[in-house]
Amino acid sequence: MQLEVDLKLQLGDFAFSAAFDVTGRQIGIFGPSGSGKSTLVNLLAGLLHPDRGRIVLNGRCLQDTDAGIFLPPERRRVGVVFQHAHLFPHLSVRNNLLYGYRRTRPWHRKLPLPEVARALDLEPLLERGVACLSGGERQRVALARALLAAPELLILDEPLSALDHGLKEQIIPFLRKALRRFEIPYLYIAHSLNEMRLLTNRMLLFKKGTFHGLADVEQVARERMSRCDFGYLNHLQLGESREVGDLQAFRWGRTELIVSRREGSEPGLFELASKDILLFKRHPEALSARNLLEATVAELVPCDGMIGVVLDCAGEGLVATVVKEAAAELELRQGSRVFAVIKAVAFRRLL
Amino acid sequence: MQLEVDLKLQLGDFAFSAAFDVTGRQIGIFGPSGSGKSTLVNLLAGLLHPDRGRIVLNGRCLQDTDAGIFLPPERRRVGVVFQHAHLFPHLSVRNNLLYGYRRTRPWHRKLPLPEVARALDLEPLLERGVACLSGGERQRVALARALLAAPELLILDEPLSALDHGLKEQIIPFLRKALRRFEIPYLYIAHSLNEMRLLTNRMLLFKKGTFHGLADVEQVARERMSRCDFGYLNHLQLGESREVGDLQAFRWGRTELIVSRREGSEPGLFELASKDILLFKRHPEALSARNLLEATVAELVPCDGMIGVVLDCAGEGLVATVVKEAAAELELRQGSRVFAVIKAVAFRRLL
Amino acid sequence: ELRLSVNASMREAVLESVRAFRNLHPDAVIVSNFAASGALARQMAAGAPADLFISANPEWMDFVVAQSLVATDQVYILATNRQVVVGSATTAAGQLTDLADITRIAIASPESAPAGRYAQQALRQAGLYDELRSAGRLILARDVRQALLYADRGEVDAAIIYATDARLARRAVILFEVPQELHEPIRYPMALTLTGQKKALAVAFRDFLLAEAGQAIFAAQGFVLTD
Amino acid sequence: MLEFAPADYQALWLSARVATAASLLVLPVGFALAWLLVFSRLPGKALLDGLVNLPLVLPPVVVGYLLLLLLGRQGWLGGLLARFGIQVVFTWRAAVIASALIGLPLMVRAIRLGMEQIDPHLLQASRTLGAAWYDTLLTVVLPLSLPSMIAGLSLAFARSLGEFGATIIVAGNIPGITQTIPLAIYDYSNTPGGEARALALCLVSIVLSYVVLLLSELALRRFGWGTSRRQGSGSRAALRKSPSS
Amino acid sequence: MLEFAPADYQALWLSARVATAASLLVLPVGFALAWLLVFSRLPGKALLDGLVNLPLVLPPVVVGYLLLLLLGRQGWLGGLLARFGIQVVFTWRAAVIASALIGLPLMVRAIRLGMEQIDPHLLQASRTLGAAWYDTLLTVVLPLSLPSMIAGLSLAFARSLGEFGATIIVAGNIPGITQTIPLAIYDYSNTPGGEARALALCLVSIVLSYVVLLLSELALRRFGWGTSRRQGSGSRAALRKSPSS
Ligand SMILES: Nc1ncnc2c1ncn2[C@@H]1O[C@H](COP(=O)(O)OP(=O)(O)OP(=O)(O)O)[C@@H](O)[C@H]1O
Ligand SMILES: Nc1ncnc2c1ncn2[C@@H]1O[C@H](COP(=O)(O)OP(=O)(O)OP(=O)(O)O)[C@@H](O)[C@H]1O
Ligand SMILES: [Mg+2]
Ligand SMILES: [Mg+2]
Repeated sequence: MQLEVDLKLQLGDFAFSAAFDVTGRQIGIFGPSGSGKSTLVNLLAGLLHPDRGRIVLNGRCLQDTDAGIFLPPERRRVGVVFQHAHLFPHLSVRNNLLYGYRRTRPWHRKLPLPEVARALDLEPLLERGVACLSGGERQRVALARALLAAPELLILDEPLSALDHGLKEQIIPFLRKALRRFEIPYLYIAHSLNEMRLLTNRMLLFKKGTFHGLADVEQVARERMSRCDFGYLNHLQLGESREVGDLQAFRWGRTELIVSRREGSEPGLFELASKDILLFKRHPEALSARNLLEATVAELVPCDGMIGVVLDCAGEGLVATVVKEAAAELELRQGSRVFAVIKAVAFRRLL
Repeated sequence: MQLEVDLKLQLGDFAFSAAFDVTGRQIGIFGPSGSGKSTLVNLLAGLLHPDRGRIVLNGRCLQDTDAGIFLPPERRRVGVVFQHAHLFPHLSVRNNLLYGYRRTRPWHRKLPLPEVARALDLEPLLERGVACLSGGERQRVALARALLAAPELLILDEPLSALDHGLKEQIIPFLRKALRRFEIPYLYIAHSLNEMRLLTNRMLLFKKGTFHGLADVEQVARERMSRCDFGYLNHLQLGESREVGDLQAFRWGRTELIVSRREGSEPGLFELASKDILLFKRHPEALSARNLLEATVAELVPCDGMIGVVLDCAGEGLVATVVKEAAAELELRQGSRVFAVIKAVAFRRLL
Repeated sequence: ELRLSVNASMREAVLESVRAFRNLHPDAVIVSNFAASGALARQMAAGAPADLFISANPEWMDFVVAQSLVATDQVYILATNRQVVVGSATTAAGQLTDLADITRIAIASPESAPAGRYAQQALRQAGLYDELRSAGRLILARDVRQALLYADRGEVDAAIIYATDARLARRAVILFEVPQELHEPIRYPMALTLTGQKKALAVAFRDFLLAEAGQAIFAAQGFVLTD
Repeated sequence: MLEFAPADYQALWLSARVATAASLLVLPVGFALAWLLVFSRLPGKALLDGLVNLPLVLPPVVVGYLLLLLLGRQGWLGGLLARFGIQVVFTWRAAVIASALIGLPLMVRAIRLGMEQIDPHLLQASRTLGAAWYDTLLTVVLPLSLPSMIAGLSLAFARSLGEFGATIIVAGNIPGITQTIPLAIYDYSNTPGGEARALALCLVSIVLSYVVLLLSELALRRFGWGTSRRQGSGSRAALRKSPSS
Repeated sequence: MLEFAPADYQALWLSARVATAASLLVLPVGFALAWLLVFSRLPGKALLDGLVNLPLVLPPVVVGYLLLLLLGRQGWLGGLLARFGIQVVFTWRAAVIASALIGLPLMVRAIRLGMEQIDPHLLQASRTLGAAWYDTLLTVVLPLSLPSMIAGLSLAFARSLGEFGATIIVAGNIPGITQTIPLAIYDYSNTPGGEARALALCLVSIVLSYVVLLLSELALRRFGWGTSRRQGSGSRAALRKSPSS
């Protein structure tokens, strides 16, 4: 997706202005509440008219106020998944799903209904009305409905923030899998940096209605690590695994990590809180934790009374957080050798 | 509060039946979705008529179908905080708050508006309309409105489940403080056992419309520990604290716990995940964790591939979870001595 | 097909005449339209089909003549009528001036109904109108039937109505007749329209109404025969 | 072009007064009936619904006739009132009552549509906060029905302005006393050459109704929590061909 | 007691036919106007609103005269139709048109109240899924307006049954051809001893309207997503004195 935007809009007191040019398949939009994210969505989708500006998507001009071009929403091929699913109450799940599909030119259609329904686990719901769906089911239907319309660009405007924690965990893997699988470029809006990290690499930053540049998601996450309750959340891509007694040993770069059997055995993305990593100066004996890694301190990042320790474990990066006293006591400095201890239960599978 | 209930009601296919007699100030109602919790609430509040039965609150008969007694909702003095605040959209925050207060006999009123508004941090909102309140604010207004009516019994029907994680954390302390402070006995409904543990000691269990007995909340929580992602969550009541360098040392029974400065310095209730406790057979040296406690294994509770280790640390109880391999390697059995290691950042203040 | 536009007050008499006429012309298709004279005239002016127009109000006949819907020489007087005063049997009134002592008197609205105009003329001649009107004792009804309704229900003590309508009274009785010299003669003009003139059936029906058989029907309904 | 006789001014003034009084009179009645129809579990609810609709179904003349039977000197209510020296028939009060009755079904329907939108949870909340049912009715249902009451008022007012059939029977057509605009128009239209003045009165009536329509739209906007609670009217744009042009 | 002349049966049958045709005719027109009033940003919206209300504000007789001017052979529409050999005035078609026009403001108001409740986000969702504005109108707005359309239908039908003033002018009062129940009642009230038969016709009219009212309630319940999406009607109980008794 190649998106070129230069827009200006005054809404009452609120002045929106954004000019950027971005290429990529998975872009985030990040900013505090009221910063104009949804305004941008409405502008891109053609639901709102800018005072001045132009939008070019993959070389196709969607809007150009100077040239008097305005493509109405239905001809933009920009799909939107709204925060509240906004399903059609008078249609069954199947007809909700087919609403966009039927209105898409046959040669644009990418996916048949059965495949999307299977991927999003909607098969048993197809003939139901939408009134009796749970929150998570509604959101999945909304997503499937947008996917089936095979948009050139899919915008997801906080699709998960209405859901509780449990449902979120249930849907994110679906979302990630579905978006990758169906190869539809997307813009993802979320308030949660973790959600963002799982679904995008770079994000457009907004503040008070103004575009503030493009940023790397990991970068921003690390900068904010101290604000999060769990410190920083490491994302580890683990490979093949083998059984080790009741546990599972996953390949991680050149070494192995022991993970509780509960997290399954397939390769995947795992989460590890920085504060779940214990550092020892010397090799500890007989302990309850299952992972003991030798590591080099690559960098020390002080933040808010704590210290983030960026470790290099046989080539793989890992961030631990320790309190200042501990850092002093362990005589941590760049290049020093430490032992990192991680319990098998500290890992959580994300995908 | 002394509540005597014997009710039967048929709603379509759904048969509700409950007979219990409970005394206490903080009782929970627990059961899966559709088990009849809200039905009980409606019956107690007089919003629903039972087919047969009686309700006696503190010796006052609210309903007795045999004797033909039915006290209408407004004369029961049973307050309800609903899941969705249900604020009156045509009234300001202040008038919402005063709605019940004005309808309460002067000698029943317990609290003046300013005090409740201060306790729930509503002072800046008083003159606003309710349309522009955030979710958390709405819920606090609903709670204050119910409190000001000084009910003899307050029922809270999942008051927090519509809120996201962050808001929940913001409101629970308010809720707990307010309910304790104003000494209003309550029935609390929640799906989350952790919410329940924070607010009640015992709970009425419901399943498929039938009352299944009274249970101890901690008991149930321990039985379910393996189902929770974090294992069991220890709740620690910590006392006075003193500064230790950049950290804070809290009194915990006969010993002290070092906690990150971020969690504040007042005494309070703290949460500690069982998997955040590392066990060592021998005293480890130079480590990043700040707490090293000597403990005796009081009990081993195997559950779902893991082992819950109930520790006795100088008289205080603590539950750690370890994988089976670790338990074997550490030669854990009842009575064995171990060292428990806890990072200062592992504690989270609840209240 | 013969289309009649007939003032509603002549409904019974015209229906009766149509029945009698059908005995002579069994194949005749006759469609009658009953409404207020003004409505009928305006309908004709707007192009609604009508072959024979019977009006209770000469003014509306003049109107259709002025609109060139009817030729002047086609206008005949079909019938005439008289005015009577009705009221409850207990009302003590034997002549118009006695109405001065009566609380409420109903007449049709002089603006919208010819009967009202005749009653107004009679009351004026008797020197009562302005007094009754300014005292608010004069109740103006939509038409004669409504004035009769008021008298019948006892809402007014007396009403000035047509003699033909007085026959419909149930409780009210005729107290006296209004002297005819106090108002214009009450006439029901009838005319064939330009289209009706060309229809033999219409001409036949018109002649039937003016002939003895037709006139007898009108007389039976209380319409005074024209000479 | 617009020439008015003194009687026309009286008719205009009377019409405005009658329509105002009728719609204000029918408001509380309509509210009560709407409440019964929406919230109560009367056994004869369907019957009541039918009864309320009667003035709409029956020709206005019949409604007027029935009113005359009821309110006339011989009617039981009229007889009762006469004992207190109150005369209704042939006064402007009769015109008000006729207009009110004719407007009633419209008022009830509008308020019902509004009441059915009220979240029943708000009523439950109010009950548990100590409000008896009549208290809830006054302090929750009533204010939340305001927008639909305003809509009902403007409907009833407009219908009043055009009411002819029932009014002329119970009130008579007495210039200066009971002759409202439609009655005056009737008089003019039954006089050859009266068209111009009838038309002038029609225009006046239209202007009057239009003013009330605008006022009610203004009031609706002021009390329109219904719309302000939502995303606002801006998003209505979704049904336009292009959002802002 | 109820005795009917053949002409009465004709009047009954004609009334039913006219009311049905009129309300079905006015349904699409009312829908279109309601749509314009709710969703469009026409410059003359307030004017249109006033225009739609006209048949309510003006006395039916005036509406009848205006229709007569329009549809008569001298009127521009009537002249046009006459060229195609279609005559409207004095036929039952004229009665349908008169009834429809009189019922129009009620239909528009009912549909508007329903349309204003539609969540605008649904319309946006539909647009982004590739539906043009007319597509959205047909596949989202239309089905979601069904309940209010049914309410409007029953209002217009009831109003039609009672329509007298406009009908007698444009359609005439021709027994068996344009004489609907209200016109027959008018005739009977001008006939000696006609009251009983007028009353009988009133009753028939009431029964007819009542059947339609019940049918519309049934249909409303079937299409009533509005209520089923909420807690259900059970919670209405909160406004009753005691919930189930
Ligand atoms: N029609 C309008 N008139 C005036 N201000 C408006 C209008 N529409 C939106 N705004 C303002 O524009 C700002 C941006 O709104 P927007 O919905 O784009 O924020 P957002 O970044 O999506 O926030 P959130 O994360 O809470 O969804 C808000 O402050 C809002 O009040
Ligand atoms: N009027 C009714 N007719 C038939 N069934 C009903 C009716 N009202 C409620 N029920 C059923 O009663 C059951 C219990 O509902 P209730 O609201 O008490 O559950 P709950 O325990 O509060 O569930 P949740 O935790 O989801 O709120 C549900 O299965 C519901 O479908
Ligand atoms: Mg937003
Ligand atoms: Mg519940």
